[in-house]
Amino acid sequence: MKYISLSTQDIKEMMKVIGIDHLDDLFTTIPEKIRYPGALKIPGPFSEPELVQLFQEMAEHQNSYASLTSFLGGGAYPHFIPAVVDYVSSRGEFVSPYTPYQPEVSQGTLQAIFEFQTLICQLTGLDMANASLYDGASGAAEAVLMASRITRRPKVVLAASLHPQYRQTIRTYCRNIGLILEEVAFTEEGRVDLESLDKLVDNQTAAVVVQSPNYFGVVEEWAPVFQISRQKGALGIAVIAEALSLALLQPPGEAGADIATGEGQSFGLPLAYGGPYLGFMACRQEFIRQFPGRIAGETIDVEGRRGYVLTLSTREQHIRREKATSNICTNQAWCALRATIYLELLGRRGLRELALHNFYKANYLREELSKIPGLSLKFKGPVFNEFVLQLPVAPSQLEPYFREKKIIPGVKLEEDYPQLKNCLLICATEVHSKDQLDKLVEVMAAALDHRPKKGGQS
Amino acid sequence: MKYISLSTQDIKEMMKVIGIDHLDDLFTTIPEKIRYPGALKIPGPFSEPELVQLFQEMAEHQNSYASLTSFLGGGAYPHFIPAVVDYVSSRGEFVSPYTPYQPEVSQGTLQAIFEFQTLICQLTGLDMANASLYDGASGAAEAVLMASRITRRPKVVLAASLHPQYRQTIRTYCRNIGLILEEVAFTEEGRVDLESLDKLVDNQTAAVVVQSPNYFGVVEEWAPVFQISRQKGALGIAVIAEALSLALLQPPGEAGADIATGEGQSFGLPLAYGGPYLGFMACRQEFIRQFPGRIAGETIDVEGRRGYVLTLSTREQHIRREKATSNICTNQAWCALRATIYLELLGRRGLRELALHNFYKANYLREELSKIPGLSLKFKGPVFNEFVLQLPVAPSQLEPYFREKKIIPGVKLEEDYPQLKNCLLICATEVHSKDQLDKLVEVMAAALDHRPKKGGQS
Amino acid sequence: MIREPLIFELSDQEKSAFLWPPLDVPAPKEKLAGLPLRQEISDFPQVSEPEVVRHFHRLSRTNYSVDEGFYPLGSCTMKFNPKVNEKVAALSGFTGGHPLLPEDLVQGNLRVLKWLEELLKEITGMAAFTLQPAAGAHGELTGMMLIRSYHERQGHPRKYVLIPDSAHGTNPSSAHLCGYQVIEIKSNEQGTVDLAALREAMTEEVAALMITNPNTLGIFESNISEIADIVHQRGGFLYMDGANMNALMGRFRPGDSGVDVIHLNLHKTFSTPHGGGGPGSGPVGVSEKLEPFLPVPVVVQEGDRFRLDYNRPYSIGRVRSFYGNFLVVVKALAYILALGSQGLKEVSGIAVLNANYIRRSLEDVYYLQYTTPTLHECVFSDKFQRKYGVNNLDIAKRLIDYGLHPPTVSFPLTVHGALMIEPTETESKRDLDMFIQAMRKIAQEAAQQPELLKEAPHTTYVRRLDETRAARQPVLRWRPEGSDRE
Amino acid sequence: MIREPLIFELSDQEKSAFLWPPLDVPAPKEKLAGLPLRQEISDFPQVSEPEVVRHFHRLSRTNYSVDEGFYPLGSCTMKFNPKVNEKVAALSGFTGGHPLLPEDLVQGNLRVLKWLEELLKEITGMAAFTLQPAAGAHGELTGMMLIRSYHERQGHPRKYVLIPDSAHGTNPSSAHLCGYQVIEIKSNEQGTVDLAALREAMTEEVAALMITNPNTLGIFESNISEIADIVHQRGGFLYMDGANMNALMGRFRPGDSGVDVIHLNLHKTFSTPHGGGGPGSGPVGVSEKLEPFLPVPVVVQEGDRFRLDYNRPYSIGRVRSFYGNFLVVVKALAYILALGSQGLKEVSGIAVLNANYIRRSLEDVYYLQYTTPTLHECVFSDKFQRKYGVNNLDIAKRLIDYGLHPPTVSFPLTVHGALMIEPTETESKRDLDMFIQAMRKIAQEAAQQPELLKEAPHTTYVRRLDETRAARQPVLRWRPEGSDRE
Ligand SMILES: Cc1ncc(COP(=O)(O)O)c(C=O)c1O
Ligand SMILES: Cc1ncc(COP(=O)(O)O)c(C=O)c1O
Repeated sequence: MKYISLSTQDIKEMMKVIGIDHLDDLFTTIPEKIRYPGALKIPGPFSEPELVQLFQEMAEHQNSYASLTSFLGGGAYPHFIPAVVDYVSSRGEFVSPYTPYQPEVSQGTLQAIFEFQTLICQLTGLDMANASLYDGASGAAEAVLMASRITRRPKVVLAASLHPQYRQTIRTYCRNIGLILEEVAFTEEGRVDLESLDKLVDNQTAAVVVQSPNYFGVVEEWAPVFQISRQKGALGIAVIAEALSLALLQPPGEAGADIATGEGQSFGLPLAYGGPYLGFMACRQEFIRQFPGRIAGETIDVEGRRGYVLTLSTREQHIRREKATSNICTNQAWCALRATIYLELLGRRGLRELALHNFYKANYLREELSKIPGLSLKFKGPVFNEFVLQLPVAPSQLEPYFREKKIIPGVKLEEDYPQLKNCLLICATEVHSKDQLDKLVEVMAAALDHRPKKGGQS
Repeated sequence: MKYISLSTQDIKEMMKVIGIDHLDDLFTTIPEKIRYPGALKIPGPFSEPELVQLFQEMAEHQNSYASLTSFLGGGAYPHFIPAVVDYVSSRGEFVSPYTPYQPEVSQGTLQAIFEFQTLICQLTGLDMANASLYDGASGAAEAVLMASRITRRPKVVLAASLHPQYRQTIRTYCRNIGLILEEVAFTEEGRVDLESLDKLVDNQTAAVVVQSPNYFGVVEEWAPVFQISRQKGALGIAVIAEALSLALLQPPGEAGADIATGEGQSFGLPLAYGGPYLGFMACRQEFIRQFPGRIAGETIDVEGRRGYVLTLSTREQHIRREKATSNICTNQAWCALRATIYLELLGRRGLRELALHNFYKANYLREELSKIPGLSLKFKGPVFNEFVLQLPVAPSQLEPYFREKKIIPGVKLEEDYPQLKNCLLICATEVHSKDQLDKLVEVMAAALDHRPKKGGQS
Repeated sequence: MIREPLIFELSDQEKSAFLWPPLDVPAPKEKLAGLPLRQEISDFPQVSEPEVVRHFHRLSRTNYSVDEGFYPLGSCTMKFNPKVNEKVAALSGFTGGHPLLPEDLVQGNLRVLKWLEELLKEITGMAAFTLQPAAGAHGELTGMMLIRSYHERQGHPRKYVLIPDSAHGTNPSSAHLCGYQVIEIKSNEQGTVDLAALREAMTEEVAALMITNPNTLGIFESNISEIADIVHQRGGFLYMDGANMNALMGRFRPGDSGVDVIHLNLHKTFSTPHGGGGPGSGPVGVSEKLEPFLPVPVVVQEGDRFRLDYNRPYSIGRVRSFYGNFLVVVKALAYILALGSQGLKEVSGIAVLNANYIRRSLEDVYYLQYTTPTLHECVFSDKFQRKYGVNNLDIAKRLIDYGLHPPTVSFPLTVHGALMIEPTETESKRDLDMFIQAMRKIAQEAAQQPELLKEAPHTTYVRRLDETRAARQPVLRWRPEGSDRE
Repeated sequence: MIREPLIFELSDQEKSAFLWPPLDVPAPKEKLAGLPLRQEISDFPQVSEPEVVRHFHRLSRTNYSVDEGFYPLGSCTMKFNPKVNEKVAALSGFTGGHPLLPEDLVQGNLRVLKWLEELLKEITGMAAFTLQPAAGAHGELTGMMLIRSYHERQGHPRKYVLIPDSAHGTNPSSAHLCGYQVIEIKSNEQGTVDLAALREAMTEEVAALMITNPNTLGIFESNISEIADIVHQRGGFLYMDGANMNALMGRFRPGDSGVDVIHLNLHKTFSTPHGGGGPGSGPVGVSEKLEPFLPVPVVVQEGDRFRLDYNRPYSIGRVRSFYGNFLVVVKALAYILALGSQGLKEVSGIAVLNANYIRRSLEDVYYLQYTTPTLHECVFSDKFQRKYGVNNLDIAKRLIDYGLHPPTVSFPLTVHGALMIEPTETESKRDLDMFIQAMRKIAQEAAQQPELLKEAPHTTYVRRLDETRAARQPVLRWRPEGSDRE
């Protein structure tokens, strides 16, 4: 077998050393009656040419979407990935080591994590960050658990405009430890209803969780939200599903957040049908002992040279076991590395410029679409790179027409928000040219024209 | 500019050190009247996203061929490239160094060259090999020059079945130093006409150059050819345009060749519209002083450890200048590295098996095609992975039909060999499935049926 | 060796490594008015492209990796990562798809997911799988949630989870995160679960027993069937940490022996690379009883079409966004298919052979606390060396000087000063022998020149690092010089 | 550090690293009957995939490269290779096309070729280009052949080519290969072509003068126009070795100053990577007079269609198969477009700035034989150090201990003990300063601890190698132990 490096001769010699005659002799501790007798029903072995062909076929099976223009966002964002990110991150030295338990032979990974942590602190305006979490949704859940550990209070208030999948994940995580979740509604503007929030939050509230830009693309005013949480002794958790927005918008730390967490996929990770992505988390220094996840820290070696290690491990499962701040062990280190390369490559100016491009593209599209008779903007609040458009009909009715025009116009919101009937969440980033935006506008108008006469053609 | 690492501040400081006020002050040795005054008419700067899009468009412009099945060979062969070859060879340590002039920091490149040389010796059955030449055609020309230096004779005999481009290149190289080229015809079998050869070669002949498998895919009998050359004191030069054949067929060194040279593209290099490819050359030990190109050799360091260096440089241009055995400096080192990885990955058995697959695929196709009424095999000699099919009409007449069926059936030979009217050179390798071979047979038959009724449809 | 600074220290605000195309839509400043804006991020790096590439190139070269050599980190199954897997996972059809695309456009992706589920079922004998967990610990948590949900449906979630003392730290931690209290089960002298202790601890308040099999000593829990019976009799579930499945493929199917829940680590057994700490993937397999509780969505095959099913009333809900670490799944699928049934069995055979070869070749010089036969790994301790003032960490660090990666030294907690060695099946005899020789040499050095070990490593980019200082005076991020904090 | 054996020493005939699919056509053995067969190749390697990957991974790590750091190899223009170029050159549309595909299917490829030709014309001011030569020396040979063909058409190919003594070795070698005798022209005290000597040597038997500009001392040949006049007056051609074009882009166009033939090195000036010694690409530009002689085929644009023209009666013929090192051309085109006109000018400006900064920073400690202002490189010598018994090679080797690549030490021959330093434009001030400091330190060491230099390098995978032994007792290939040869 091509991944095995022993010859038959080697195997013989080694068996002799061990004192056995057959490989099966090594497995005698498995009682015979439960030893698997047959051969597993697994196809193969596939040779490499067959494997490549097979996967190419599966990859192309859906590749129809390569020829489509998609305006899907909603927690996963199409962004250009510079060649350097792939090039550098694919080096075997980065791809193939384990978690850096032996720092003397892992400085590359560790220094990169340290830089990642710094970048996340700079982006969020908070004091400390960890080495990564699984993704934005589980990161949000970890933040909620962290707040509950810190405050020892039983209730958590989630913005209804928090990504539905994040809310569901928080729900799954919280159910078993008896945390009570409440939701605060959004206003006409599409923002958290501050009055309701003020009423909901009390001295039993562990945390208030608000996303910005929220699931509708609307940029929240974080400061008043976190003022409310702070007044009631609850923690303010800022969730950022589109990390790029941090380059343009007020950082949550500055706005009073205690914890910021989110999804870093926008920083150099492909859409990849949902993963692997990159959960990130930052918090105020004072919460250091309750912070989940791996953390790299600076130290010196015996010769006094600067170096990096995994640190504060007394929070972690391998030391504290059931008392750990989290069970996380393997995280998304390589994804964090990609984000680090991406951010350092774009730099301060490049990242800002990109955020502005996203902003202007989406707002251009929003404005142009809103000019079409029959369409309206569901929310008036300012948006970053996505927004909600209300159609006069159910978007599914127009779908065949859009498909014919090779467009996926956005995410249908009604499933997750029954009150948002006929609403589409539409995202535009730097990958969309003005021509593509204009085409969406044109096709949208045509689709509406089309409809009364007989719905979409097939 | 993103590839420049100085800030304006850096530039200022450095100019101060030098004692100038402006970068232009550095160019005062260019007389003003010839200093270029304006701005070059060069588009750009293109940002990376624009660049990627532009090149994607150009690459796709022809990508129509991705959906075609091609049976083109004739000096460039479609072969499967294992993932390891791309993965390993793309490491910056292999891609971005210069020629290994400083061996202490270039052992990776040097050891790989040493292994490459060994592999080429093993494949060709000769004593020594160099680090690479530009390609098969210029390699053949270098071999001819080498033979002329060794023998100091004025004539060279080329097989007419030597790749036309190789013959043209030899012609270009030889013209200026007064070498006389003669061609020896091929037999009905498609092999070198030994009788004519025997007559042509005399004591003025520096070398006899024969390719096998030759341009028609026919496997030559090298031994009698080199017997003739040896008898007349001429050198026998074996040319191999399909290097894979060396895994199956008698190595030229064993058959009496003095020099073997050829094209190594089949060993892990993509078709790439003709380049970069990989010239290789091997020879008998006695010709060491006249051997062209870089050579790595084994030695020891001051501590007695084994190491590798570029050696025998007194043959080379940077020492011998106009008396060098060749002017070659930069060669195709990275391509040779890829070949080394490829060969070591496939190994003895894998390479042999691949050669057999090529043989059987091409011979299956040949047999099936020859069953179609109206078609005939031009040559009866045994073939490796390509062969010549004679059609009843000019292949160009059938071209539109083939195109419609998404097939490029082969290389038309008439341009290079007017006597081979209506002949197609057809290649099949491991990349062609039986289905694809059968489809060619089917389409070929249909094309012929089609023709009388009105030629191809468009 | 040139010392590579932090990128922030190379930064100069006038350099730039990346250029965006000009914006092609109108950009009136006033549009920004309604937004809570920030300034450009101060002290954010700004360097050139050559500087970024060299920065990471140089950093990378200070890393040891599986591509470089032997990496016998016990429990981590650091096997060679086949390169074709990276290639197929990089196909644009896989990397380019948005997770919310309509199902008819992502049939290939769904097929990949479903196919891997089916293969994992076959390998483990479980009834169903979810691929959503992002890592082993995430799988553990998911698995515990399934169990809890089941018990809840029966009216009572129960209170405790039993876990052997030798377990990986994530096990108790995951159980705890799921709202359970952990009861530790002491191992017996053979290093396996003590049946008597288990019987005693196993009450109707116990939701599950979590065991690792082979356990973290590399020992197969031969009484697995009895264990299952004991647990089941009290209505509990048997959770198996399948991180060590590499020892068992083709030889033992947990699902056939009463295991109710298992998680696998694709980034161990199925060769997807560790990436310096992830991304991983921790699929969870369950028995039929627990299938209704799997997280949403579930991939459903209907004829030759695939769809995502959200209509699962008993489901625990979502454990993350979207559908798991999809590209990791692609790699694992490619791996399994490249091996086939025979290949998988060969993997476990050779992995166990290699471990036993090392065990046999070192047992005279390193102390073996448990002499029970082991499978894919062997756990020595520093007991023989302690008398020279040398501990397992010193031995580990000294190995680095020999160009090798150390074994695991931080657990199992049941072995004081553990050296937990897992060679995996991909190593050559030459590399194994190199390791054995180095370990034997080190055993000598420990007696003769203990300071050589205590001061090791000597040859690395940094030498032994002060971990205490890092934890006591945490510096967790760079700040510009002269800034007021830290 | 683990010493990596030759692959042959790892080989074991029962291992295997690659599997082919089963053959899907009939394979009757007797079909092979007519063929002169060989046995399977004895001693050919046979290892596993992990072994191959590790072999090359480990080997690679013993290499210094531009991705790692400063590489001031004079005349070689070792600049950073932008990564996007690799990406676009790897597009399957470019890598997948067979060179004999019908022209209508390769319009994109032909456009790439034509576009680069046009841009090179603009950069150099030449009338036409061929992209076929595979490297600089191949370009030189091609260029000389063009000149010779022209002269031949005039009735007489002429006999001599004039070449300054400081020229790169490929120049005389290429001229010779083309059937010319070389007459060396001595440089004057400024390090440039001596006009008087040139006038004297320039007869009607001289086919061409080959000069490098800026020459190998980094000095611009200010009299280029006069030189051209002298050569042209006798019916000769002025050949310019354009390998140093990096110093001139946007500032001087050879074609405007009487240069008749030029070759460029895409793998220097235009940033395509050197690959440890190629593949390169050495396009040749010519004046109108010589255009008819260009090698076939020539890419011709007609409207928005491109085709390959073989009908060129004056052509020298083919210089290689197909159309040049196409993928290298793709990278160079991407590079030029990424820079644009301004960027190219900035390149030459900063390249020259960097060189002069180094020159200025070292001229007090290293001897500068020629004080003429230089452009993109500066050539010191070991004259100051020789009194300590230290030569340029010792200095070079010592630099390696500082983590830096040495400069060129093998030429120009006009400077005894040369240290030819070319930093290129992509280096940061930090890296330049690191080099300067190291060089200054080494100058000190030369005086105080010369043996430190003579024994250098100390820190590498192998230390100083015995080159004499390699040449005297050549071992040019591996042979199995006990084999009868070598
Ligand atoms: C036995 C065992 N269980 C669980 C885990 C946790 O897996 P992960 O790191 O993927 O969360 C590990 C990994 O270290 C392990 O070795
Ligand atoms: C000045 C000069 N001319 C010619 C050459 C030859 O170029 P190549 O190595 O590409 O053949 C070089 C490269 O070293 C050079 O520096």
